[in-house]
Order: sequence, then structure tokens, then C-alpha cells
Amino acid sequence: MGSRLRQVASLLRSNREAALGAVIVLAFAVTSLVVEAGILLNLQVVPYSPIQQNVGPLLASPSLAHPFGTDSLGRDLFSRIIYAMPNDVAVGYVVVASALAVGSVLGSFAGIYGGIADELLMRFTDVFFALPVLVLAMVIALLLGSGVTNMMIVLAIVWWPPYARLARGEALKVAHQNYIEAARLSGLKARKLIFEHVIPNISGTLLVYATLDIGTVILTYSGLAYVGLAVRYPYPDWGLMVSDYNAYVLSAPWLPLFPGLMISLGVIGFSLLGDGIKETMEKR
Amino acid sequence: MNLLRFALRRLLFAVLVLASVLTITFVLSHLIPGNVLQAWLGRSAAQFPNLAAAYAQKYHLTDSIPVQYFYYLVNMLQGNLGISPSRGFIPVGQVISETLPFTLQIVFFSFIFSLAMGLLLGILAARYYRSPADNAIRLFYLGGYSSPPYFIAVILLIVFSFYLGILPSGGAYDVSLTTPSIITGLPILDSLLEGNLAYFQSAMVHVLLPSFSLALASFGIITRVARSSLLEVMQTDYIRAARAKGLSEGAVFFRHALPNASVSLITISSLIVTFLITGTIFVESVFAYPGMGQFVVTALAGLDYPGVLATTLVFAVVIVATNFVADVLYAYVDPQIRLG
Amino acid sequence: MASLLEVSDLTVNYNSRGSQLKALNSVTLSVKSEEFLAVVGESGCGKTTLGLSIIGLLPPGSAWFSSGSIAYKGVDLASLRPKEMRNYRGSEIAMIFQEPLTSLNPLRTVGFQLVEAIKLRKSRRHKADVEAGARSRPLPGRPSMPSFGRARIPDDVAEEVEAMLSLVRIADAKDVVSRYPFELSGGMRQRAMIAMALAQQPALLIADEPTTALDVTTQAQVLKLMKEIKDKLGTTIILVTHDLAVASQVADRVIVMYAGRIVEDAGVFELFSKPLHPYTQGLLSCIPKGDRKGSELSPIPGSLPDLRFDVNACRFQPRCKYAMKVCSERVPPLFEVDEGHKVACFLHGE
Amino acid sequence: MRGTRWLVSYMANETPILRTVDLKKHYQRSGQTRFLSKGKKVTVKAVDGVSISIPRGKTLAIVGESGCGKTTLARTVALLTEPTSGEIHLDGAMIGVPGSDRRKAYQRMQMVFQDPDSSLDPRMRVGRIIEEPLRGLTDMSEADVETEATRSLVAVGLGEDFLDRLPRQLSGGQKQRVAIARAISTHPKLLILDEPTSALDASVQAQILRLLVELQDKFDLSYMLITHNIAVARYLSDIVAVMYAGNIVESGPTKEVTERPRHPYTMALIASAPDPDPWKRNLLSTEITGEVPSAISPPPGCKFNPRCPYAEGICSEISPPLEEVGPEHLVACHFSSKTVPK
Repeated sequence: MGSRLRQVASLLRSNREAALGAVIVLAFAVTSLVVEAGILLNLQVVPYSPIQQNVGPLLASPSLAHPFGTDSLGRDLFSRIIYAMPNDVAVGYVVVASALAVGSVLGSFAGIYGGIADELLMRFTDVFFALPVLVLAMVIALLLGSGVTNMMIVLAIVWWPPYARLARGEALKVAHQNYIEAARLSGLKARKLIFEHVIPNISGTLLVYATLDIGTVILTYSGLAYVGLAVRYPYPDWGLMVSDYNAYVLSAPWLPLFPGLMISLGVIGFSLLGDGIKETMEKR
Repeated sequence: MNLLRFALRRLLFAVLVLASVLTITFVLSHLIPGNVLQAWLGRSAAQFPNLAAAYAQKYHLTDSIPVQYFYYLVNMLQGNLGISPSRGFIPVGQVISETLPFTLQIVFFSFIFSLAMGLLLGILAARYYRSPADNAIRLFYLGGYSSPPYFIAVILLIVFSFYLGILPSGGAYDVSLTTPSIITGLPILDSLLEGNLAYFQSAMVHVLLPSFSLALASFGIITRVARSSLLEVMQTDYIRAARAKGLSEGAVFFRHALPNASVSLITISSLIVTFLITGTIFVESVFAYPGMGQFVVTALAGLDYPGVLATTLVFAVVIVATNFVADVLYAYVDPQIRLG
Repeated sequence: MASLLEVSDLTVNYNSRGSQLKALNSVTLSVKSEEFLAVVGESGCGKTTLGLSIIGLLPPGSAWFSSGSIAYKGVDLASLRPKEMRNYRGSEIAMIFQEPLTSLNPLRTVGFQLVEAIKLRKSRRHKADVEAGARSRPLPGRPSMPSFGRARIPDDVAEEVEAMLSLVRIADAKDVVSRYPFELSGGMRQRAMIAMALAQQPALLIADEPTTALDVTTQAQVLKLMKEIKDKLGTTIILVTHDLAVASQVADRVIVMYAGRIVEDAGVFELFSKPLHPYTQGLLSCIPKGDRKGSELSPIPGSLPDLRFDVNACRFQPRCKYAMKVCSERVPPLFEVDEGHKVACFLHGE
Repeated sequence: MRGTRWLVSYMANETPILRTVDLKKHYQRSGQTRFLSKGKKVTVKAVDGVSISIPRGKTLAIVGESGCGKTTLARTVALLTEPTSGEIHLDGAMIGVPGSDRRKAYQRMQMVFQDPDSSLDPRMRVGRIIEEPLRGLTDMSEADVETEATRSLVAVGLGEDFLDRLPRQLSGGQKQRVAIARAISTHPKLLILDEPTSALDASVQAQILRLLVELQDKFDLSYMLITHNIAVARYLSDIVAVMYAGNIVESGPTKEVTERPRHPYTMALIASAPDPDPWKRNLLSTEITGEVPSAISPPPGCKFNPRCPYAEGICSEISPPLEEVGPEHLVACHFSSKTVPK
């Protein structure tokens, strides 16, 4: 693992875009942790309570006191945006991690062993790709009910198939390598073969995809939030804020702009970082 | 004919996928908390006992699951998609036939914009690889596909509608105009066929912002794929061999590189359509465009299960149809599939 | 015979994974008209770079000429602008590559790709005629661009297409032109590639490992074909190969390369009867002849050097059993020991 | 009778290390692997009834061009793919049948692959790579595993300092040495060598060939060598079997077959192999046409008949059986009488 960390460090030094991405990703992660810790310890880490009304004038434009302005109920937009950050970040990481775990194991087994299991997985994912993920998530969300945790579950349910597809393809490439045959000749059992040779060798590609994909999860989650499936009032959420503040597009354009901007910023961070890693990997 | 056989096989596959989708929606409708009737009619089941009874009979809701499944399929295939509580208990099929044409209009125009913009910028970025132009294009598309479509819609709304005031802020046409009669079902096309130019102009102006929002959110994927597959193709042996013939760079690019790179663009195009059709959910609500996307949002808010399930089905049909077209196109372009 | 190509003191730098290396290091050679020259060496010796340098197809950005010249019929190709170089490519100098499958565009029929080359020659000739003030002939049609699908060969070039294909001994020309590369066997593909290379009647053909991807029986056919073409059309051929045995079969003269430099340059009979460079001798003794009892192999010890580190010494010296003190102090120049036999080794000069 | 006759009928008292009886490997391939591709399923007869036998301590070379089925034969013998029919006897015991212990078979038989780059897991250190079969196939203690691995590494001419290297830090020849070290770490009796030198440079190829000879003498190994290179087969093998389109068309003692080939294909193959001899220029005088037929739709009768200068009517009707034309020398040709060397 040490060598991997060193690789990442040298990448960040040589690729300015990737470094910028890493800074954004890190800043989001740290802020989220601080906010989460604040909630757990009952400390207020943001300037104002995100739900307290009339902390400033109504619909005030950005100022020193309220860097992102205030909304129609006089709530501080900056505090609301920071307070909402952990939702998006956590959903991104959790959903991608679960998809990565499920997809890489299923995909590797299917790719290496073929047969009926492979056929089933392929047909299942075929059908799956014909369904719009977001709409499917919405339908399942209707069943589970709204809430951030539920959205995590919903997205985790629909998110793994592309990972399984990718892992299968990569595993097939690995399967044609002679070291897999050599491992069979060494008496390795299926499970060991996959965990010792296949998954370590496809992990690079999958991790790059996952890094890029965290952004996509955040985008999709914000979509679910936008239609009101994620967070209950009065707690803030970026997607929900854009949707709620749409009404003030004319009178207070900063209201929908800032939360939207935060979503973009987060996604850009993961894209830059993922692209950077991908580029260095392909150079090899 | 190999291509024909291939197309038929893909068609059969498309039908099977749709059958699976139907099954999934059926299963989901049974997973909805409470009894099935409640699921289909929402909280209003108790309010309108007559309706509930008629509904239960039509869908055989008191029979065994396989029987229910059979009648569910029969009803769906006949276009009986249920009744929409969020739209005052009118049949969902009617809602969809009113809203789908508007959604398709947005999807069509945003696809054209997205493809044109994506291809053009992708080709430019590949030809001027690692130049300032390439970097600028990359920054542009990165911003585009990292932003939620509704956010882009809000920005466009602020700029073009409120700030510049050159495009309308919402709706699909000027309501004071006479609507065209139904020929193809698509208002823009119908008005053009009918010669109702006033309506045509108004509808075009209204469709611009929503479809452009979606195009901005999606063209990046095309640019990215076009750029990378062009760069990849330019590295191949056959490009080197074409250069060795003495072909000019332009001939190498347009005669050999571009056609080969377009193969991967076909696959990505069908993905774009999926993205666009789900994207309408967001931009239609921003622009109050009376399409299916907006209906989904109200249906979700009103716990209108039949509405949501039926729109899922319709979305799936559109996506499966696009995938089918893309598959056949792909096979047509790649001789190995066409003839193999 | 006049000299067609004079490469002198050519050095090509390569950028590979962040470090620079000299893929070619002051290479000097001359090729006579109608000569069949073989350039032999192991992987990384620079033989492919040499071929790509002559035709001006070094990968842009990662490889560049750092010194020297490539005089073709008196014109220095190394100093030409890309646009000027294009006039030589195909019409004067042609090249075929190792992998015939990947060197053919998979989406185009063989016919399309062959017609493309033939039409290119016609349009060039037309341009030359116009420039020379000749009464203008009718302009040849633009290369036809049948989108996708089996190409139909335009009538005005049909005869030529057939002639080219029969030249490379493809009997069923009508059938082959409408085929896609994936539908042909390896040998047919390489024949088609050769036909395309010869379509513009080049004076020089560079063949980069043209038979390495082929089976031995097919290799024999393709090598025979190349020899035939040289004899029939008088095309000068530079054959790049890793296989000394292949070189011995067809070449008039052989150049042996090691680590970016030429180590020996001699007529084929001279080289095989009297190899002078220890590396050439080593390579010859690496070829298994007969069984192990009768003729034990004597492999060259050690492995290929790392070109990223430039040294002022004979590159082969660490593996050489005759190594002397001077070998690690200076780079041996090419000594002409006999007429037409040059060797870069201090055993044979100074 | 075809299929039941072994290449070399051995002294009856010694069981050969490997024997196959009428081994077949056919596989189904469809033009497309996409959904519902019931259309054209074709049977590829990659190995179509091969009986071979390798005496202990000897080398059998299987020679042929790409697509002749030689690699499939090797993979079938190594139990990496299921045979369609036929028997494989390793060291007197039948393997590849239900009830036979794969682990035991692999203790006796290991394989070296063609491409050294893909033979070694890029993420594993050399030590771990060589130890893998020791851990998987034997019940040695951890300490013994390490000693054995080191011994094996030294035996292929690499020092202990290589144990901690990663494959990407090795040259092609060194990688192949590590692959050989892995194969011999458990003291197998038979090594299957699938084109062990064809991806290597000439100077390295010679080193590896020397190493293989050395190891064979030292450990009393038997080799099954798969190669397209007649010169390599001639150097390394005692017996040679020439494969064409899934069948063995000629076999016998290497010297006999390479010097007095009797099958027209063997003759063509040997004539096409370039000699490093500009005075002979054997290549330019050979008259071989056509290419190896597709394994999907081979011509009827003798599969070589469309390319054969001796072919007559019967050749496209009846597939010739392997017949003895000299001591231990078998040829499958209707007209082997015409090919007697003058």
C-alpha cells in the first residue's frame, strides 16, 4: 500500500488539475467530518443554526455577515449549505463503496467462471441498463419512503450493475493472462484465485471509475433531493434548496445559485481527481 | 441477410427487456405498503368506494397473484395504465398522451444540440490536443457535466429570460395562440405541417431553453468520448499506414479516423438519450414545461403510484427503442457484426 | 549503381516515460538503388526507429531528430516540413508494417484502401503535369467514398487494381477487393498491404518485420514475393527484421544494429562467412542448428543495456568476451576493414 | 488403426510419463456472443484425435503453425480445459476424470507459458510467485517453502536478491526464468513448455534453451515442447510430432523426421524454415501455396490436400491413417511411398 500512496503523491505533484481535484475532495471530506462531529457533540460549527429563522433580514443579498445571503425566512444560506454538505458527501462514498464491493466480486466470479451465473448476470444487467437509474431509484424510494439513509439504500440497490459489468470485462482480460492459468496449476481454489489475483489486478481500473463515479452519485442524489425524496423540512439539502428557491430566481438569484454551485464544485472535484489518476494509469 | 437477422434478434431482445420491466413494475406495485388497491388509488380509495370496486374488478385485484399478473399485462398492453390520483383521477394513459409529445420535443432538440456541440468540441479538442483550446474545451465540458441539469436550467433562466429577456421563462407555447390539430401528435411538427407558423415560432422559442439546458448538461459526455476515441484511433497502426501512403492530414482524419471513432459514439448516443429523458424531470419543472417530466414530479409528491410506474414504463420504452436503433446502427457500421 | 539514400550521423531522441533516450545514435549508412538491404537487431536496437525516420513517421511529440541528415535523391528529408515530406511518402518511399491486420482500416474494404492509394498517385501525377505546363489531362475523379458497405471499384482504376493484386499474386482479385480485412487470412492481408505500398510505384520500400506475425509457410511466400518484386520492378527494399536467418535468405547486404548504433555493415555473403563484430558472431551462434549434442549453443551472456543512460563506451563491451580497456573509454567508430565491410569494433581498427 | 496407435511404442516395461489416447477437444463457437445468438453455432475441432506418448526424461516436440491445435493440446493435457473425449495418462495414472486428484496431477506436471509478460502477476513479488505452487500443492512448512523457492530461483540462474523484485523490474529473459523457477519448484516430472522462447530476443532465446537442457539433465525432467520453430524443436527434442489442423500428420525421432520427412506438409514446413545460410537460400526455392485451413470448416479427406503437390482423388475423400514407415516413424499420407527421400 505504501507504494500506492507514493504513486498518488507523485501524481498530485505532476498533475495540477488532479491536485486541484484532490484539494476540493479533501476540503469537502474534512468539512463534512467537522459538521458531523459537531452534530454528534451538539456543537454548532456553522455561524448560524441552519434552521433558525430570522437570523438576518429576509432575502438579504450576500454580505460579510451572511456570505451567501439569507432566504425568505431569514435563514443564513451559508450555514444551511455547510450544514447540508455531509449528506451529499456521505451518500457519494457509501453508495460507491457498496457498489464497488458487490460489483467487483460478482463481476469477477462471472468473468472468470462464465457459465450460467455469468449468463444470468449479463442478462440481468442488460435489462437493468434499459431502465433509467434515476427513475428506478424514484420508484423504489416511493416504497421505502424518503430520508437520507433510505436514499443511500435506494441508490446502493440500483448502483452496482455497471460495476459488475466493468469488473466482468476487466476480469475477462485478466483471465486471459497466463498467471491465472499458472495459479490454477498451483492448485489455487476459485475463491483464492479471485481474491489473490483477479481483484488486485482489476482494482486499479475499478477505483478510477469509482472516483469519477462519486460525482455521478452526488448528482443523482441531488436529483432525488430536488424532487423532495431525501430530506425532511426544515433541514437543508442542496438539491432541495435549488428546488425550493426556484421561486426566488428573480428576486434573490443567489438562493438557487449557491447550493447548485456547491453540487457542481463537488462533482468537479471528483472528476478532476479521477481523470488525473486515469491519465497517469494509461500512460503506463 | 445478416443485418436483418441481427436486427430481428435485437428486436426480440428489446421485447424481452420490456417484458422484464413490466414484471418489475408489477412486483413493485405489490411491494407498496398497504393493500394493492390503496397503492393504485392512493389515500382516495376509501373516499370513492365505487371507483375502488370498479378498479378492483378491472385488475382482478381479489384473485391470485398469477391471475393479477395476467390481467396487469393485458391492461398495460391495452394502454390501461391505471388512474392518476394526483391528476384528479383521470386515466394515466390520457395524461401521458398529453404530456409525452412535449417531452419528446425537448429530448429531440436537446439531442441535436448535444450531439452537434459535443462532436464539434470533441473534434476540435482532439485536433488541437494539449493546446489552450483543448484545455478550454475540457474546462467547459467538465463544468457542464458536473452540474445538475436543474442548476444549469436556473442559470439559463436567470440569464436569458430575466436578465436579457430574450426568451420566455416557462410554458411550451403562447397560450393565446390556437393550438394545431393533431397529425403526428408532436405540436411543433404538427403546426409546421399545418402552416400554423405563429404557433410554430412560439413553440420553438419555448423549447430552446429547456433543451439547451439538457444539452449543456450532457454534451460533455459526447465531447469526452469523441476526443478520447479520436486520440486513440489516431494512434492506431492503420492511421500510420494511411499516412505512409502519403494521404494529407485532412484525408487521414476525415476518411479514416473520424468514421472509426464514430463507432464508439453510437454507443454513447443511446446513453445520452437515457440521460436526456430523465433530465426532463428536472428542466421541465424549472421551466413549467407541460411534459411528462413535470408530471413525474407532481406524481411523486402526491404519492401517485400508477402515475410513477406508468411513466417509468414509458421512459423504458423510449430508452429500449433508442438502444435498439443504436444497436442496429452499430451493426451497420461495423462490418464484423454486419457480416460476421 | 548510384546511391539512393544517404543517412549520415542520424541521432533520434525518444521521450519514454519521462526519461530521454537515444533510439538512434549517429547512424550512417547508404542504400544503393535496386538494393535489398536488411537491417537486423534485437528489440530496442533502433531498427524500427530507423525505418520510421526515413519515411518521416516518428510519433510526433515523443520522438525527434536531434542531429544528422537523411538524403534521399539528394534532398534532406530530415529537414523537410511535414507538408513537403508528404510528397515523398507513398510516391517515393513506401512502408509496410508488422501487423497486417491492425495496419488495415477495419471499417473499409481492401478495395477501398487500394483504390485510395492508386487515386492518390493519379492526382499527384496530374498535379505534376499541370505544374510542368503540360496540356492538362482530365482530372482524375476524387477518391470515391462509398460510405460503409462493400466498395465497388470505379471503372477507371479497375484494371490497375487487378494488375496490382496479380503482382502480389492474389489470384481472385474480384473477390478480395470487396472483402474487409477481418475476412482475410494473415498472408492475404500482408499481400494486400504490399499491393497498397506498391500502388504509387515508390522507388524505396521499407518493410518493418513484415513476416513476424505470419506463419513460417506464409512467411516463405511473402519473402519470396518481396524478392520477386525487387527483381521485377527494381524497387529498392529495406527489410527490418530481428531474424538473421530471414535476412540471409533475401538480402544483398545486411546491417547489424545494437543499442541504437550500427555495429556491422557488410554484403550478405561476407557477413555470414566472416562476421567480424563479436555481437554479430554471438547472434549467429545463438541460432540453434541441429540437435544439442551435435552443436551446443553459445548464447551471449548478460542482457540488453538500458539506453536511458548514455555512455561513452562500446555498448556491447559488458557482454563481450574480447573486451579491452579502450572499449570502455570510447565509442568505436565504423571501421572499413574490407571494401564494403564496416565494423564498429576496436578489434578491427586502431 | 487411427487413434489407438502411439507415436512411439515403448519398451513394454517402462510406462511413459505422459500418454494420451485419441484425445479430442472440440468446442462450440458462435459467430457472435451476443444475446439469443442461436444462429450459427460452429464446432471447432481444435484437437481431433491425438495420441502421443512421452518417455521419461525425454522431450517430445509438438510442431505446427498457428491454429493447428498445438496449444489447445497442451492446455488440454494440463487440465486447463476439459477434453471432449479421450484419455490422458500421467505417470501411469489417468487424470482429468472424475475422482482423480487434480492437485496430485499438478505436483507431477507444470507448465511454462509463451508470453513472459503475462505469466507473472504484476502485483506479486518474485518470491511469492515461486512460492505459490509450493503453498498450493504441498503441505510444507513456511520455512521449507522459502528454502525451496530460493533453491528453485538459484537453479534457474537468478540470485536470491531477485526474491523481492516485482515483475516489471525484470527483463524478458529474467521473467521467463522466474516462470521456469515457479514451474520446477515442486519438483514435477513433466514440464509442458508452450512456446517458451518465441517471445524472446535471439540472444535471450539461446540462454533459455541452454537452461532448459541443463535443468532436464539435472532434475531428470520430461518435456512436452510446443513450438512453431523447427530449429528449436530440433535442438531440444528427442521425438517430434507434426500437427496440422488438429491432427498429427507425422511423428518419429527428431533426427529422422527433420532430416527425412515423409509427409508433404512436414517437408514444406522444414523447407520454409529459413536457414541462416545465404548460399542455400532454401526459402526461395520452396513451392508451398495456401495457408492453414480454418479449424471450423476444414477440407474433407486429408486436410492438407488442397495445398499438397502429391494430392490425388482419394486425398479429398479419405483421411489417411498414421502408418509406420520406418522404426518409430509414423506418417499419415496416402502417398508416403512417393515421398521416400532419394
